[in-house]
Amino acid sequence: MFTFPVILRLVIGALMIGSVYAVLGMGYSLIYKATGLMNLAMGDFLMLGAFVGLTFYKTLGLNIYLSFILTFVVMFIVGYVTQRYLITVLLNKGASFSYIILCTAGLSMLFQNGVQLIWAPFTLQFPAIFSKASVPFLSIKVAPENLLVLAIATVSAVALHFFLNKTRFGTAMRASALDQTAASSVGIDVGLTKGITWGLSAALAGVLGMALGPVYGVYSALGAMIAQKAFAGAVTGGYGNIYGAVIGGLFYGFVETFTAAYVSTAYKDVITFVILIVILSVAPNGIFKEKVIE
Amino acid sequence: MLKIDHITIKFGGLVANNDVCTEIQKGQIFGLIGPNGAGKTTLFNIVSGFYAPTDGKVIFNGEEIQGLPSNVINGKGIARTYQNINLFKKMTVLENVMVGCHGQTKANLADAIFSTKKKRLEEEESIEKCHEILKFMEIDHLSHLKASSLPYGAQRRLEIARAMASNPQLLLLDEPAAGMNLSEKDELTQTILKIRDKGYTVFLVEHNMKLVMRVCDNICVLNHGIKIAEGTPAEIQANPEVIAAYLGGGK
Amino acid sequence: MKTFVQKNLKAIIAVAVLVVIALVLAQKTYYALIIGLIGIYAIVADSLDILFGYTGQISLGHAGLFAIGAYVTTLLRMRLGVPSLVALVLGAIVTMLAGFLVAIPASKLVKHFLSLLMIAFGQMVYLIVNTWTPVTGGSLGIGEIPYLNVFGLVLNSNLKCAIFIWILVAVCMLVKYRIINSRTGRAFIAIRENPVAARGLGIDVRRYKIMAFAISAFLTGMAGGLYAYLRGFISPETFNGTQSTLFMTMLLFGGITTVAGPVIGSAVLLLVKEVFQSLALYQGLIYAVFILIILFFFPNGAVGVYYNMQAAMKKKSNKKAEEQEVAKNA
Amino acid sequence: MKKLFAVILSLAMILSLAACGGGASTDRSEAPTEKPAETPAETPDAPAESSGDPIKIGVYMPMTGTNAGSGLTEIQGIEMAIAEANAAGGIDGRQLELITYDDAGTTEGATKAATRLIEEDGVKVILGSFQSPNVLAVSELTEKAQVLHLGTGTGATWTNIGLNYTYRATANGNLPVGTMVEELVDLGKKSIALISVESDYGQSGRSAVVAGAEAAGIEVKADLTYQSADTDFTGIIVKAMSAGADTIVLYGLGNEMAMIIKQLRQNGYEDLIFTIEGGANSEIFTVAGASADGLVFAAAYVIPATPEEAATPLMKEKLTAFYEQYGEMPYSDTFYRGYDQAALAIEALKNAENVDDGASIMEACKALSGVELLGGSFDFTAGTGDGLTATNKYMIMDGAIKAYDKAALEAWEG
Repeated sequence: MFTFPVILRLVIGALMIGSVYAVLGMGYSLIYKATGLMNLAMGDFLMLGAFVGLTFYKTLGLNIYLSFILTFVVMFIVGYVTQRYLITVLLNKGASFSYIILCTAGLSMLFQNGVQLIWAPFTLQFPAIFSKASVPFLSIKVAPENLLVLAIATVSAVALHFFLNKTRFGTAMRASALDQTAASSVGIDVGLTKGITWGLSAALAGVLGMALGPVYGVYSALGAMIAQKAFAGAVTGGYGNIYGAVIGGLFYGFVETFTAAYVSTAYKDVITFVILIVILSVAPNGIFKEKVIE
Repeated sequence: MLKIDHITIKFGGLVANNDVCTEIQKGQIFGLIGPNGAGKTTLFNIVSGFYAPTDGKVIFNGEEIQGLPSNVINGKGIARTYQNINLFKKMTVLENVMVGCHGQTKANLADAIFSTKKKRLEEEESIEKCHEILKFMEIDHLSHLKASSLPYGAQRRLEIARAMASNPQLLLLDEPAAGMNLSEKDELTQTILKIRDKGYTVFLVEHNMKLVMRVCDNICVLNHGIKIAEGTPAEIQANPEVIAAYLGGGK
Repeated sequence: MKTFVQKNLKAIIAVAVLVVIALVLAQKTYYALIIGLIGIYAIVADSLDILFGYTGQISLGHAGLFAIGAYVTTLLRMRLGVPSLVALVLGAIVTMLAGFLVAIPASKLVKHFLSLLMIAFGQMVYLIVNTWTPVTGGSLGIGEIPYLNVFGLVLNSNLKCAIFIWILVAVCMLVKYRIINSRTGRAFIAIRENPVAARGLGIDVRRYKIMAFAISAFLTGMAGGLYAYLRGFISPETFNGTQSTLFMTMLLFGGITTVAGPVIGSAVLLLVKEVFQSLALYQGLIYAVFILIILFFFPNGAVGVYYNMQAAMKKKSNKKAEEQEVAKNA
Repeated sequence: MKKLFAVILSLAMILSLAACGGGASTDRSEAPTEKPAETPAETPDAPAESSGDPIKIGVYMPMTGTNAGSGLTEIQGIEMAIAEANAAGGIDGRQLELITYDDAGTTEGATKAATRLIEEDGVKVILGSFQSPNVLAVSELTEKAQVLHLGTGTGATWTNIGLNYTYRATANGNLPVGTMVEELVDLGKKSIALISVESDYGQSGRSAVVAGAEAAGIEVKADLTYQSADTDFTGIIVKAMSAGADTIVLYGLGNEMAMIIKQLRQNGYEDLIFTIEGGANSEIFTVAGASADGLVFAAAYVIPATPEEAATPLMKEKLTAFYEQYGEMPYSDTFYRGYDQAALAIEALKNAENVDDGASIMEACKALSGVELLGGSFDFTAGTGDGLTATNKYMIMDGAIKAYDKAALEAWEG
């Protein structure tokens, strides 16, 4: 059980699922960074993206790149609308933090049940994006879709880094997160910035969902467990810190895979949650000691 | 009563208080003044337990209290008000002051659930005591209103009343006159004097010179975290360094 | 101070009316079952009100505590033959200890981190209950749970069990009222309103937060035990994540920091679940829309709406009084 | 304070007085340790049936949640059988009326639905869902209310336990296990690595496979379980593959099993995979696709690609009728189970002396034997609650379900 190829296969498996948690974790940290909020419907943005992508790619038969772009746009709009017309309305009514969380929990139920009615209550097949079923990667065979997810993870991490630090809009987003009143006094349209942040993270989750479609099939509960691990990763890495989310996501990918292989497959998730609770009690600001946004 | 002994505190590179020493006698009104950013509120927060100093001691009635959590320090007899008002908005005026009595009362959870005689007696006593304090602060007629619905001046007085409810020996007032109009300031001056006459020792941080000079027995002046002067109001007004600090914008 | 009854007379009448209607319907075991469940969920909502409504600590993992109460009580009763009432109390005490343990890290955390901790706790309990087959029967659950035997009276029907539950609901409401109107209660509210100021007045914030968790866990554990006795069958999927969201929604719909709020909230939400039973495919959707409507249009819950109406009426009557006065001395 | 306590306690007293007066019926059988005097179970207070009234048949099925797909398909099977019976004049001229409730896949939902069917609707027969814990929970109620209850779960937990009113309208989960073990022996497998899902279905199946394998002298080298919400199985796959067993046996349902098959192939596992009727589930194709080749399983019945490939003429006839009505093949084999359970209920109602008496309907069902339906020939006279004894062997080759063919499998393995 401890030979090199076995360990290698475990490492690659951990990388694959870890990068899924990392990408979704970035979405969590982005939303927290820009709006100080939390979104329990992140997993459902991912699932919705899978269904939307499936409609473009399979039902409408568009080519894969166009489907990806259209899914990105549609999910961006969904994220933007959720923030501008749902969350902001609640905030203006003076709703407290817990009401926002429950609103996103309600949204999550809305998406999961809505999807069952609009599309189907059972698993839909997402046709393979790539011709070959498996591709050699570091001497073992891996599904190309997993490599796609790995690519999406690295690309979006780098892109987000540049976007947040180098572009004008990115700085505006960080400013409005740090101090809303100061940012708006300097002329930043804070409402727009927040809407775009939600739009971006929803689009990111949607594209990720579309990439996972062929691997896991498209069904209403696709995003549920993934979202919890991604949220745990984002917080463990230092909530609000993009690199923290990537590190945290990979961390839980490895914890999960190696616990299953060497400790117990049945209690894999229990152990993962125990580790999360320990980390939350000992170092809530996470590895990167991210400042808690009050 | 309170001895501040070589208190220094650094936030990253910034030295907010640098080797500050001073002392407050019992029954005195002690003023702490200085330009903005002089480290007044930081020193205040160290005394009331919100910050632990990098080094130096705070000795209260002979006991070191620096670094203790603020609820323990309150237990020892130090209560404070806040620069921006920290009232319990959704509670009534009376309830706010009743929370102040928390340290002095003993009824625990079991007393509450079985509503024991001890609890009921204690409740009546504290209600009486709170009404007395509210009368003393002349806001007893508002006792059933929500704290948030009070006018600004009354909210300030409520905060002081709430602090007095935990019968402190030392009362820390953090810029009580901030945002008050002239008549409210005069009333405040009378109130502070009345408090001192009742036996409390007052430690006052304030920008309003008129109030400070009229009320304080002793004054300490901070600038850039360093104590530059100490003494009676008359001495301080004449002290060139103090004038320079205020007029010349510091060194 | 006005006693509990005068102050909340209207709330008590509302609850009493609810109970009388329940009695009329209760002849049928199906309705008795629903009434019993409403009582159980009301107790949980009440306990959540102490933790969230009054102390401001959100919990999205209360189904975990509910499960611990149900399973511990059942296992004590069936595996160790402990008398049913003792098993119920012990179950609640064990849940209180669990609540206490969770509270140690939880009381240090706020908002996001507290929510994540409680979500993780709820998931962990659910997975353990679902996987630890030798003890909890795993996903097969545990059936044939014997009836509750209260001092010799065997509650062998849904109706009798429902009555016992509603007596406990009344006791819980009284306990909550008494805790809130005491020194401890004021400490809870102070912590919710402004923890910094509360600590400055000598309140050990962490200790009281932990106490709030322990009280809430005790009552939720007791409700879990009652659930096991009422249903006679417990299995993991009744204690999953959506159940925790359901508890919070019941509290919010009923209206936090109110006497009758939790009872009304659990009654309405359960009835919505039953009424839309036939529209099966749309049930989940209706539920989700229902939550969103509550959040957007009834932010302070049904009881809040009642108070708003009351306030509006008072304003109108004051305006009328003023007009009369103006008219009189004009 | 005292006033409040008095008010609430008095309220509670009135309630309990009314309750004793009301003489509510006992709801659950009392555990042996505390046997109170058994109050006579009242027959449900449904209005007396006149000859012309429709005969009500109740159904509880998962219509929402992750199992909705199979639930809705089973209802299609039930509706087809009921429609045929009504077209043929119903029973002694009385039409059959279906009342369906969603149990959302939970035991709480199932017992609430069943109580409602018994109490409110006074149904004569209850057709249960394919989830065994729900059938087990409801069997307590139907036993008390003396209402015939036909379940379609395959978990072995609710037959052979002395129930009179609960019968199984499909194959007992342990049956295909025996047939699968025969396939293992037939293909010369000496040891297996077992992967099963942490659910009622998975665990009852797991114990049956372990028992069957040991009886046939096959060593169980690894015995691993996973959670049904998992999506990544790298850990469990690596553990199973390095257990050094001849082959891997999967015991699961739905798309997570298909995911395991796909990820096994991706991780380079080229040998055969054995499973039970999970292999007949269409999700194997939607998720696993081509990597499902080399899957060997045993099941009562299978949904073929087209009606023509059906195994028996009766299956062909029903699948064609389904295809004409819905324009596609059934989503899962629960379609057969739905048809069979409704057909068995109709047979029992036809043979019952008094259609309005639960006990006589039960006796009629107990006496049923040689009833040729989609699952095979049903015979309940043994009194165990199980009606089927035989199941068939299948395999997946070239992306389609085919009859078990040893030579083709050995060729594929070679």
